[in-house]
Amino acid sequence: MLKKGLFGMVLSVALVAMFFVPAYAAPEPYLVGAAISITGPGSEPLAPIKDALDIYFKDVNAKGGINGHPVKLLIEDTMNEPSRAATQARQLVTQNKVSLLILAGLSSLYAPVVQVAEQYNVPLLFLGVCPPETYPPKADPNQFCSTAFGMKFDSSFAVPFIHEQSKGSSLKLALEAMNVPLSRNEIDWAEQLAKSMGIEVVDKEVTPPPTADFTPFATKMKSSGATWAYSYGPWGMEVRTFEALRKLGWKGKYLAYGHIQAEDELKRLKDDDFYVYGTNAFFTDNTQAHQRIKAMSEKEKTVYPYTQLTDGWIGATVIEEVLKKVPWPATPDKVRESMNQVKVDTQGLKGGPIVWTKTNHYRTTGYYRAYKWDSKKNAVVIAKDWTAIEVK
Amino acid sequence: MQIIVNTVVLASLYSLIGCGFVLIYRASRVVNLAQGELMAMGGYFLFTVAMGLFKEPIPSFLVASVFSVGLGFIIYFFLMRFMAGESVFAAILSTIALGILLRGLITLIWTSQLWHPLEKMGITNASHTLVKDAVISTFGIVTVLSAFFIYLALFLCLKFTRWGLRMQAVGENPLLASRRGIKLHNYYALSWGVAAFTGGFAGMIQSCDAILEPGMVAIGLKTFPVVLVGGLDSLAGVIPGAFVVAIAEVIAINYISPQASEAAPFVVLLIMLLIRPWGLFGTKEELERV
Amino acid sequence: MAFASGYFKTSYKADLSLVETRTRWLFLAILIIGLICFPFIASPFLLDLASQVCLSLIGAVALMLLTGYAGQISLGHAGFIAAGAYVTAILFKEFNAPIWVTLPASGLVGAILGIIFGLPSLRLKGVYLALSTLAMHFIVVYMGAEYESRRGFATGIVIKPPSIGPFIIRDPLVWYFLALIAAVAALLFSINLVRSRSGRAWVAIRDREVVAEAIGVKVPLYKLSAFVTGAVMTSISGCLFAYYRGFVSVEAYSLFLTIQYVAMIIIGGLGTILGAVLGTIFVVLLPYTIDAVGRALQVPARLTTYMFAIQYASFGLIMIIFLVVEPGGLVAVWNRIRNYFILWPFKRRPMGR
Amino acid sequence: MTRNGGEGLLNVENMGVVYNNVSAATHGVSLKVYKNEIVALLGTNGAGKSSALKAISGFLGIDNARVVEGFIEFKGERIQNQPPHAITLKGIALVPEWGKVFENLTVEENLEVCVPAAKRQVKKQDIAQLLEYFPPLQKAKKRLAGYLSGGERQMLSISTALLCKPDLLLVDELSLGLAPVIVDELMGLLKIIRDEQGVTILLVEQNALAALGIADYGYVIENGRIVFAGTAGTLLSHKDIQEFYLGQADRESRTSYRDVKQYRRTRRWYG
Amino acid sequence: MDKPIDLSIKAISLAIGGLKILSGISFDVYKGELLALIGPNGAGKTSLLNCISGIYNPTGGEILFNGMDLARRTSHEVAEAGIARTFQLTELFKHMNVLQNLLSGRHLKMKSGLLSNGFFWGKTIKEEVEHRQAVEKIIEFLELGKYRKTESAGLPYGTQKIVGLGRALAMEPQLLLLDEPSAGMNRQEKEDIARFILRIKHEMGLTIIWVEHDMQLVGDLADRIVVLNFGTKIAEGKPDQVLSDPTVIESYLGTRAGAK
Repeated sequence: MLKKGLFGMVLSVALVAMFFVPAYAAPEPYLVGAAISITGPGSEPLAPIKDALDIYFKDVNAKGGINGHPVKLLIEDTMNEPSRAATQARQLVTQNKVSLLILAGLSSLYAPVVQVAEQYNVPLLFLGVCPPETYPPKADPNQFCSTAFGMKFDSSFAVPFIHEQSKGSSLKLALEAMNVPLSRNEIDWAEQLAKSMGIEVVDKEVTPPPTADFTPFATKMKSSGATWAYSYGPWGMEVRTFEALRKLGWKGKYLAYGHIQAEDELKRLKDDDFYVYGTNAFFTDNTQAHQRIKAMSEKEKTVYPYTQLTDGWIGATVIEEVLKKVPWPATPDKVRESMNQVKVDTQGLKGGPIVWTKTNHYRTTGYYRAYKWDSKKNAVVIAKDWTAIEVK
Repeated sequence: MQIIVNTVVLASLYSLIGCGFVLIYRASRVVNLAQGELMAMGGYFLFTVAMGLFKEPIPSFLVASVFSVGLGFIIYFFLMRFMAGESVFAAILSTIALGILLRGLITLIWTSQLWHPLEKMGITNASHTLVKDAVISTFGIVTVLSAFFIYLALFLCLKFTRWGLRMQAVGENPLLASRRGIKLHNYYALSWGVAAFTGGFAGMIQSCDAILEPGMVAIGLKTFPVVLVGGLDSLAGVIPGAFVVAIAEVIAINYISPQASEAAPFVVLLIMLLIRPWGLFGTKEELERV
Repeated sequence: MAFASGYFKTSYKADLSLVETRTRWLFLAILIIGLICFPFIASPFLLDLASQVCLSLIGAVALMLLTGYAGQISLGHAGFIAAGAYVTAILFKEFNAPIWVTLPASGLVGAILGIIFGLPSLRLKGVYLALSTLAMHFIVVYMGAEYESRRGFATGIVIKPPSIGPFIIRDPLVWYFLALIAAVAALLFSINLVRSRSGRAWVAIRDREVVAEAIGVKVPLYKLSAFVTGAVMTSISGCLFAYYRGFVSVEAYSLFLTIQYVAMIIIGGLGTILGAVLGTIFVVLLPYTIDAVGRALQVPARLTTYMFAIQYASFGLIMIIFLVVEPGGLVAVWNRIRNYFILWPFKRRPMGR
Repeated sequence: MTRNGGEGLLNVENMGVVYNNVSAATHGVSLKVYKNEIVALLGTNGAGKSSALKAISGFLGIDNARVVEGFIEFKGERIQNQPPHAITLKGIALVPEWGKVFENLTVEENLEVCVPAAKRQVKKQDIAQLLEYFPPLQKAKKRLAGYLSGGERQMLSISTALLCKPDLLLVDELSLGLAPVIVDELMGLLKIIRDEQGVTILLVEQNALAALGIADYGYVIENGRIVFAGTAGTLLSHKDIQEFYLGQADRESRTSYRDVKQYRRTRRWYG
Repeated sequence: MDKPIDLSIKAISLAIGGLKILSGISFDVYKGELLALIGPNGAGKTSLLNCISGIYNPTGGEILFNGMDLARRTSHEVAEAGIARTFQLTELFKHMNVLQNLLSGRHLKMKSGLLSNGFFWGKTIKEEVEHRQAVEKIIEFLELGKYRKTESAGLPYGTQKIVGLGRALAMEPQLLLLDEPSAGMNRQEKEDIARFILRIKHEMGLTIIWVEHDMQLVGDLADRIVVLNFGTKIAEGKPDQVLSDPTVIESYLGTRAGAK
């Protein structure tokens, strides 16, 4: 009995005490708050971002920081829960006084976190995925985006690419999206685009998020007689639909958006007709930046493999570039000011620099590249090199 | 034709997951909401074994099965044992908490990356043409066959062995069983072990046939419509239940709207509760028990 | 009564009063002053948490009435919250309706849903009822998702802060007091219910349905009324939550939300209003407490990914420990602590439960 | 004190059972059962006899109760607060009230289930041998136990308990809900079984008349205390027992319920 | 008997799951009388009580009470008609205290609705006070004063049964059904029960149907006795006459009782 009472008392005391533990008191560093989906459903493309940020800024701080000040990352795990993300964003802004907020989470987390950014007037940088509010002609003052994908631009590369690849043969296109806003909107746009280019769209599938078995969808796509399929959504859906199609004996070609897992997966699947496209260069390029990521990742023993760190690394480069132009002491306003006119050299990780202006918080030009597996060379090869898409 | 094959494979998968649920429910009247997590754990065990111990599929499957059974025992002895005699709601909540714990462990040990145990074992998932237009993958066949054999084995065990007989007795009247010298804990643990095995086995096959990711726990939600349509306490009912749910899902995908396929099993569940709440093969008395 | 060794009541009416002794009045006064002063000393983050506790409390008390008092198990609580939130969102988006329209409308839709959710309870109980309400939850959320995707609200529905007359409710301080008032109102309403005719009828149904009917309680009516009361309160909390958060999206109303509410009443202690209060505080604060512990441990950056996974798992673990170690819930812990201090410095505990 | 010249089997000494750490159900109950005896424990509902029974058979834990005082000794071994299956394996088998059987199993399966693992040598012929005592069961071997009549259920219940090869058979409220004729038959069977199989039997009964008909020794429990103890003959001839338990005192000599003590007027709470 | 008939049972039969429990039972209950229902276990006494109180709906026959047929009514309709009952095993609401248990018996007499309860305004307060007074009278009548605020699960067995009786009385019924009120009680408690039953009959003038096992109690108190066996009525009449009836002795009281 006494033990139980003690248990309760210790617990309640601990509960109360935890809230009065001073979190972070040191004022010197640049404070950057990040709400990242590290655990919880749908976190697999987002969790590696944390790894990349960690190793990048460890390196930066080891070299003396930015303008003589270290960068302190305050990372919270949203578990992909909207309310939790909102509370954490508020905590980062009001309690930890960060001057830049980062969000890497599913699209359902935008609204709550944007609210906080607006309320406290703090710039918000999206990593992973980002909302159309950052696009020109009128970008939201507080929202910025350095991510790989961008709604309505990705398919502007993908659909013409399919059109081009299928020259000379009949083209029947099947489309697939997951029933999450981003994926669905993009596929709707792709359908519109394809029709305007005279491509015959024979099937469009929208899969619910927790699908156990993609075979029914693949069956429908196959029976529609498609020669090409284009899938835009989480990697799991894209690749599982492809595998389901192959299991059913479908012989067509398949284009998917290349998420962070794409490079390793191309090597696993070894299928000549499986194409991926994206804005990041693969490690086959082996630029200096790639070598650095690989070396740092191996040194720091990151949780995720180095091939998945490019997105986060680019985000970190952007942050460094922004903070460099922020005079000490850093405030949200100064950071925003700096972000409104920044040009980030992506060092070969992308096809070109990321440029932000006052009215464009996405980038002025998007660069896309397509990859595929070449079984003759037994290697991943470029199917179409950097193609610039103007963002207007 | 292809649709029928797909439905059979899906139904086999559901019945594999569902039978563990029914076993636990029958033995201890505990509703296990962590069935999806047990399934995912099976997949992850297979992956670990395939990566670390053996490269061959059969020993990998065997060792992973042993791990699954062990997990079931551990869950029983470290958690569910204490929930005996608590309210229905508390027992449900504890299985939910167990699910959260297991999901956390999965992210902790295997991170949230996508894995492919098949690749580690160095085998491929080839397709076979059954009849014209109907194709089935190797692991699709494995799903159907293993569902068949596991059910056969369970039926034989429950019907003809001492253990089966006693399991039945424990489920029917634990007090009396315990008065006759039957060690309740052993039988409850056994039911958890077998449930973790059947669920885990489904997870192993699923991870080979598709992919291994934490999100696969969501399949576990389908268990409830499956078992309720069949009858909560009826092992035989799981199979028709699984078929009804799989068919409802396929129909929703093909003829209504793909998103409806998520809600369709639950609509089926509600209709069932409306017209025959004790399920196709369940016993009516069960309604009064819970 | 200067040297009264006890507190004697002189009328039946006095026996109905909620706060019985002077000491209790004193404690209550301290509590009220504390709650009023709290936002002026707390950080915005703590204020946010406090508002969340208050808003969640409405839903938790509602579930306590439904499950803890009337004994009707529900796993569809997130469905009610979603309903309230979606009614608010749809009315706001389609008709630009103000809060004094959306709030009662949420309540009304909640009432209708309560009847629908409650109908199975006339035939089913226990696990069956729980699973039927779970199914209802999926259907409600599915309808919300359909609306979202049909209308093309890409990333959830954003709702503007509500305004009463010329005042726009936006300030966290105002929200705190609003949430506090709403929570206290819900608490008082529930306490009154359970100590009068309807509450007694519910407890009668929970404890012994056959006997309840034999003393003249219309069992179906009271089961439905429990569902309706719970649903109305929960939908209203859903509406307030939607305004507070400023957005509505399907992902926020997953099964996990239901689990949290169920955890609140079970960890708090079934069958007591105090349990709902303690449980809500515990469950809402737990993840952030775990976060704080994680942060206080100062794990090297490399290991934080694992730390987050451990934090995720420990939510489940702590719930399990609670269920195993203290099935009576926080109320039982509270009573022990209270008895300890009441008796202090004497060691003998009273022969009570 | 030895009775029957037999050696002691069960010895309950000064046992106190407490529920929920609070309410005491028995205070200092002491009773002894010797080998080969039939002992009856008599009392009304709530007198504490079922608590005593649960304590002996290990079923207190389910009701959150414990033996807090005294001890229960079986074959010289302390068995209080042990789990039920352990006690069963030590050689105490319980025939529960209401003839509880596994209703969805057949009579035969009911019997097979109850063979404890430790005593596998019990074979089919043992079952057959046992069934000779109960001809109605033999006929109903393949039937589901749920369809048996009350008397047959009790027979099945007794035979399943006997299959555990107990040294001590606890019989709880055998007479409950059965016609007096069948009660007499069952009691007779119990006596035969005792004589032929050498089992010791502890009967826990409300129906004192039926129990004392076959018992060698009897205890009467009231308000959680043993108030009388003696041989069946002594008890049967005791005046109070006759009046309160056997209901056979003549109407003239006892007080009528119509002439009960005067009503005490208590003060109302407030005016 | 020339007293007016209060309740009339006509050819009641009941079968559950193919099992015949009651077959064609008929008898009348007169106003203000104490009618005891006896018979061996399983004879259908409690089932008959359940039929009257609406828990079971009999498969055939009529139960007439104040010109209303109760045979097809639900439990709460029967309660509304003015019939209260107690239960064999203690069936108190175990998490309520004695006061609340008794107040719950006033459910039908109270009229306040859900909203009024929730806001606890005028009507509800007035009603709560009013009915509290009524309940206090019952507490006084049954001498339960010291248990007023004790949770009923913690009460001694005998007291629980008396609270159950109190809850039935709180309904202010015309007809009271008692299901073995003295079961499992010792002599002292039985004397209390006897006293209460007599006072209820004389002071409140209620008609009582009383299922009982204790032949002494029945013999001493009952005005009339109906004996059931295997679902049929085998005797009816004054106590002396019924208890010496040879068929009753043979089928119920047992020959041994007389012999020894």
